[in-house]
Amino acid sequence: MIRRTNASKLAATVAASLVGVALANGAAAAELNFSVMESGTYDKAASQIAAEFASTGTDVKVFAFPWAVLRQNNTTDLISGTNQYDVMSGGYYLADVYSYFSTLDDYIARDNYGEGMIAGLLSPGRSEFVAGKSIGIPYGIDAYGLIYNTEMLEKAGVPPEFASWADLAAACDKIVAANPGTACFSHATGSPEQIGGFFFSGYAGTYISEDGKYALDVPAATAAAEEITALWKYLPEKGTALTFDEAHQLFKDQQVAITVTYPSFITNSLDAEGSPVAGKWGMSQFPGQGFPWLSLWQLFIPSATEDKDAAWAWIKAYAGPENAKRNLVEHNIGSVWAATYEDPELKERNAHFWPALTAGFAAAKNPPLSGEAQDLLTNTLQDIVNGRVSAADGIGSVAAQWANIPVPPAMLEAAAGSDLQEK
Amino acid sequence: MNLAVRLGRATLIAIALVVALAPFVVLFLNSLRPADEFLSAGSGLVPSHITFEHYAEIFDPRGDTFRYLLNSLIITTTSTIIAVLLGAMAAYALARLKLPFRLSIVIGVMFLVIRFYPKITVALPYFLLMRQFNLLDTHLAVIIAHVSLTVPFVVWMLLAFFEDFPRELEQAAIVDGCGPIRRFMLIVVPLMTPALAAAAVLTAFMSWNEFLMASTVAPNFAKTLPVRISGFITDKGILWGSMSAMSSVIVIPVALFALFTQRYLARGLTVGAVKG
Amino acid sequence: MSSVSLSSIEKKYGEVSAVRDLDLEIRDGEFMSLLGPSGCGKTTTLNMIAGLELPTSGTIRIGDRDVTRLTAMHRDIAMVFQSYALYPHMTVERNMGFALMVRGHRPDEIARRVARASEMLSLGDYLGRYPRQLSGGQRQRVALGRALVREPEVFLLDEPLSNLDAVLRVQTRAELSGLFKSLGTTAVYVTHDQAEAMTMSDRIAVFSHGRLQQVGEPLEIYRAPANRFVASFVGSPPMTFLDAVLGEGGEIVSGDLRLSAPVALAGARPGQPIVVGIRPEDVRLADEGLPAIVDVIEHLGSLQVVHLTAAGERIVAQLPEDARLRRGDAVRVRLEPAQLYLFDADAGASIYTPGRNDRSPSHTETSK
Amino acid sequence: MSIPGTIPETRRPVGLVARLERRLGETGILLLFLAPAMLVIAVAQFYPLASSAILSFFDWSLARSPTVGPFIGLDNYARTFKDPIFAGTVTFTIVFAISSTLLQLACGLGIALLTVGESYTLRFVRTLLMLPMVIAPIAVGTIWRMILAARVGPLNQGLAAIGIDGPNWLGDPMWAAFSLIMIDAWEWTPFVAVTLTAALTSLPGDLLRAASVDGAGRWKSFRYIVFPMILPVLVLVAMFRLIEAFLTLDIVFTTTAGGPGYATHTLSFWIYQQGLKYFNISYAAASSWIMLLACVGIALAFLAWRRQVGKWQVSR
Repeated sequence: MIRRTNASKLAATVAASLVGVALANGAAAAELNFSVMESGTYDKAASQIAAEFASTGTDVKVFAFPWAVLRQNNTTDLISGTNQYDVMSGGYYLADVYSYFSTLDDYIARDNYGEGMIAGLLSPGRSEFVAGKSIGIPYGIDAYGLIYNTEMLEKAGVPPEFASWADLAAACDKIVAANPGTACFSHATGSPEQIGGFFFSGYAGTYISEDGKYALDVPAATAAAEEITALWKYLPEKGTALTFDEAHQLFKDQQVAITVTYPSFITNSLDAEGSPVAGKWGMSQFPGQGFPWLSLWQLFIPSATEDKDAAWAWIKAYAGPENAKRNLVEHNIGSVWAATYEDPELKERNAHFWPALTAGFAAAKNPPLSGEAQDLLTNTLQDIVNGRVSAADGIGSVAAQWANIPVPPAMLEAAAGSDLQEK
Repeated sequence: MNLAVRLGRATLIAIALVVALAPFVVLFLNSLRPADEFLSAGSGLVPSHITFEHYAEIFDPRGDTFRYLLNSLIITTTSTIIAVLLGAMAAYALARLKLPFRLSIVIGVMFLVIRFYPKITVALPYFLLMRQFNLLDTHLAVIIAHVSLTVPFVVWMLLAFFEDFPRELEQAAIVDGCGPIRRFMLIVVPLMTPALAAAAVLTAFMSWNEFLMASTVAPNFAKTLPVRISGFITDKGILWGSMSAMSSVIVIPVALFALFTQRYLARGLTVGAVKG
Repeated sequence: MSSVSLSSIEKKYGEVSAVRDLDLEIRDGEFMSLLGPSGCGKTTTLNMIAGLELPTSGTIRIGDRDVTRLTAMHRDIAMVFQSYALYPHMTVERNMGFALMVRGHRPDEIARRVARASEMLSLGDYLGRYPRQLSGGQRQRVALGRALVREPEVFLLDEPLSNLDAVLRVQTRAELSGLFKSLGTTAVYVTHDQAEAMTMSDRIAVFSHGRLQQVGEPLEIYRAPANRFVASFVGSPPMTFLDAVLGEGGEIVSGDLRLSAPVALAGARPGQPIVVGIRPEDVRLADEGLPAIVDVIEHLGSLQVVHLTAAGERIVAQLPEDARLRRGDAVRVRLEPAQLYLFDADAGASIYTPGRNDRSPSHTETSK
Repeated sequence: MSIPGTIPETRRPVGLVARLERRLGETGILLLFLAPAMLVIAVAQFYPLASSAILSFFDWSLARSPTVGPFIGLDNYARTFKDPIFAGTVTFTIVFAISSTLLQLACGLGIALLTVGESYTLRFVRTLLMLPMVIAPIAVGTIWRMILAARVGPLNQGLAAIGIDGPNWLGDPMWAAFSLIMIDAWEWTPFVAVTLTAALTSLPGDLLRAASVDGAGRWKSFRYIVFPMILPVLVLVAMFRLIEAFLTLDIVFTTTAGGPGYATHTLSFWIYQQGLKYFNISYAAASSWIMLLACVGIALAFLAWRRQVGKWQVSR
């Protein structure tokens, strides 16, 4: 399951560790340390490209960690001043530490880098900015999607189009009735933060007040939370603590008609040889008045990185258009380059879900929330759907406590850019 | 005891054994289970067939497990040796020093208090301190933390031991011409071997198993095995197979070690409560 | 070999004085016993000589060196402990040679001295054994041997016989006595057993409550005790004490009992309260004398200890076994005035003792 | 027979060590012995502890600024007490710690009474029963997360085999809390058992024989003789377990991660999140000092109780 990166290359010796890794930076001229998620996709691609990149004279060491650990390590590395990683992978949840990254506007302008990228990706609210300057270079895009089993939906006579979560809940009744012994949908309910995907799409309001504080449109948010609570009834039995893998397995085993997930996590395996649902699935656009949760992996160069030119060169190799198709085909990394989606061969092969997928990319956003603010929201949503607190009380509590959490300046920019600040 | 009582007792013991040991069995069986059997219901307690793929995976020569294993070994051994040595010296000094104002007792209690506060309180400032010393992510940072956590145990245990240490034996050594250093090295330490062994066993377990401090100051290069485990819980799912295999690697040697060092372990654990 | 001299020694633990105002001269080559009940300061005194404890004030000299502030390791003394304090993890040989090793002696020198000492103590067969493989008596000899190999200026012995059984103790007492006589080294011997002190010592220092009561040769201590405490502590069975007053004309009156005073007590005024001490062996049966009733008889084999009531007072007598007595028998006893001990009733200081008044030692015959 | 009176020249201990010992003196050396341990503890425990106390009066989030912010007095503490999540966390922690401790004491005492004895079998059984305690708490969490997986875990499958529909162990807030209590009890009951076994073993055998001669039955001799005599140990064990349960962190990480929602946030876990995830250093410091003082309070209360029930030992 766990695909290790070409980790022998990290062969960080025990001695080096004893001496202190801070020293390692001194030799950065010919060496770059790259932190990336350990997923069997991003990290594998990184190792592959690093091997090719060695010909430029720069040895890229790939450090791969699971998401939570990666986030923690990156943050810790920056604020502790350890400065171990020269290029980091991450997303908007690093907002707390944006100030530790260097701006890349000069490089972007010099190489006219954004040309050919999916429209709007290099703008605030989608990729990361500090004081109007770009700091994050996108390399992998994904947006929450709704993947359905064609047969099971047809049996119930339900068209795969849902305007809202309430809509889906209504459809669920029919789906369950038509497919006895199954449940309506599965989701990674055990990952506490993933419930955010339902909220962000179900809630049409803003997240930051006019005066720059975290704020919610409480009635709208409460309604969204209630919709999610209602929907939770249609999870499989004992299905409130599933991992993505478990949720996907239920879909593949046709125990559920729908799975709510990040498409890149699952689409490859659904069409794989021997898949019981091959040819029997489709993807529909995400319900709700809000936005599908964007997952935009970006590369950052910490200010402390010494050889920024080499780091930029690595970014271009890893995130640039040259390897985009291969990354997509071999590792299912969502390409950020518009051209990839015009590839006739790929377009045809993926006709059953690409339209919904690319539509999702266009609509997807990140919520302008720091980790602390987002955790407060998603944990409370979990409490709401599990009946520990009512939707009104829970949302009220989030709104009250958000007032105490400072908004990182970058989040203000993002919120403005993605139209999520109150005007 | 009549038969009914004996049978009842045996039954209860059997139940206790099952409850205590079943999780180990589950862990070990899961580490041998094919990956595709983790996600579907009805795969049963015993794997359909046994595979070593998870062990092969975590011990992939290109992987880091060997490094983590080595880290754990280095940190545990070094911490244990240092903690036992420093602890024995400190306990000896506390037992023999005639300090004013019952200072010995105050210091002794100070050692004890370390057991009573949340380690999370010190984890963060300690992280900042190590950052200042440029020691983040080094073995040394973890070792210092582990020594500071275990030395109090050692001191406390050995203080109880020194209360029983025959005073005349040391007086004899003084008359024979030994100052404190030689008394300690030539008389006290050799006679304390069982107590030192108990302290060492306990310290080794604590260091090998410790998670919080290790994860705080050594996220990467100096990462230990327990810290690695938490990494198998990924955002996509739990890598059950690898996690079971890795947990087995952490747990099974310790369990075996515990079987052999049971006496010392029990002594080390109980000396505080039963004697104090 | 050296003399040991303690002058104006005071030892306090906090507010409590363990030893007060102690002046004691132990002569070169002398075997000196420190005798007293537990808690009297004798062991503290020994530890101060050893250097295991430092006096609060005063001076200690060994030979011509002032060692008051030296710790034990720098004094040239050897010590035998009550528990023997053998190192359990060392063989007999290493136990005996340890001090020499610490002091940097050459291995052949150590071997030679250990061999000699073990020969003297018949330990040759046990050199390879560990202490726990030895009997109590053997351990005691190893402890002694460990001191002997040191060839120190002074030997210090802290109740070395108290952990032996009764028979072995008497036997070892004699051996030890002989050994130290032949060594001729100064030895200080702490004991609470007056018989050990009496039989082994050149001189005895009697302690009570942290004070030195009397120093003297054994018989001197016995026959001329300096005060009531010494008289009571030395002698077995112990002396009988009667509260009395001096009557008119040199009489001693204790209840109904009237005894004639041994001599005209100069300066004594009639009516002065005193304490009369009677050694059990000084009480004899006689045809004439004080009428008494036998209360309890303890047979010791060759002797019997008889508890009598005479004129309302209880008196203990030590008599030969040939006096056939039974409980309740009426007898008559005689108390020689010259053998009485008289003490000041308040301070307990001796007013009269048979020994000090230069009586012939024939009185002690009955004590065998 | 006599040893010749040749006095060797060297009457003093020799060598480097001896010189050092003479130079520094007894007290000097002993202080030197004490110093390294004190130093390590001062650096790695007391300094961080003190600096945490100081930081708790400042406003500092490391995420926002690499340097300490302004002095804000007791604001962090005030904020803690107003924080509804903190309050919920405290409630859960108390319920968790007390339930888990009581469960451990009951099971541990039972096991100690069942397995006390010197036979080879009983000793081996005791060793086996000790195992849950010696393994890494973080691994305890992973093992139980596997066992408790609601849909595919062996426990629910086993229950299904005997016709019981097992609960949603980690997915339901109540069951998740119960699961954590159970896991903690599984892990630490051996500690209680080991300690109480030692206490039982150290009871004078004469006493129990005397009790049985006096005609006390099994229950009575336990109730009136054994229990009062092991009570002082039991109290100490309860204190250790209660405080350590209060500090539980590792198993939360790998089983519930505090969830679902905030259902199983222990205090330590919450402080960990505040401090090491959000880097709200000063806020986390204030919370952890509140927790520390609570622990000291618990310890003092237990020690006072221990003195009460241990009075018979004083006059021993």
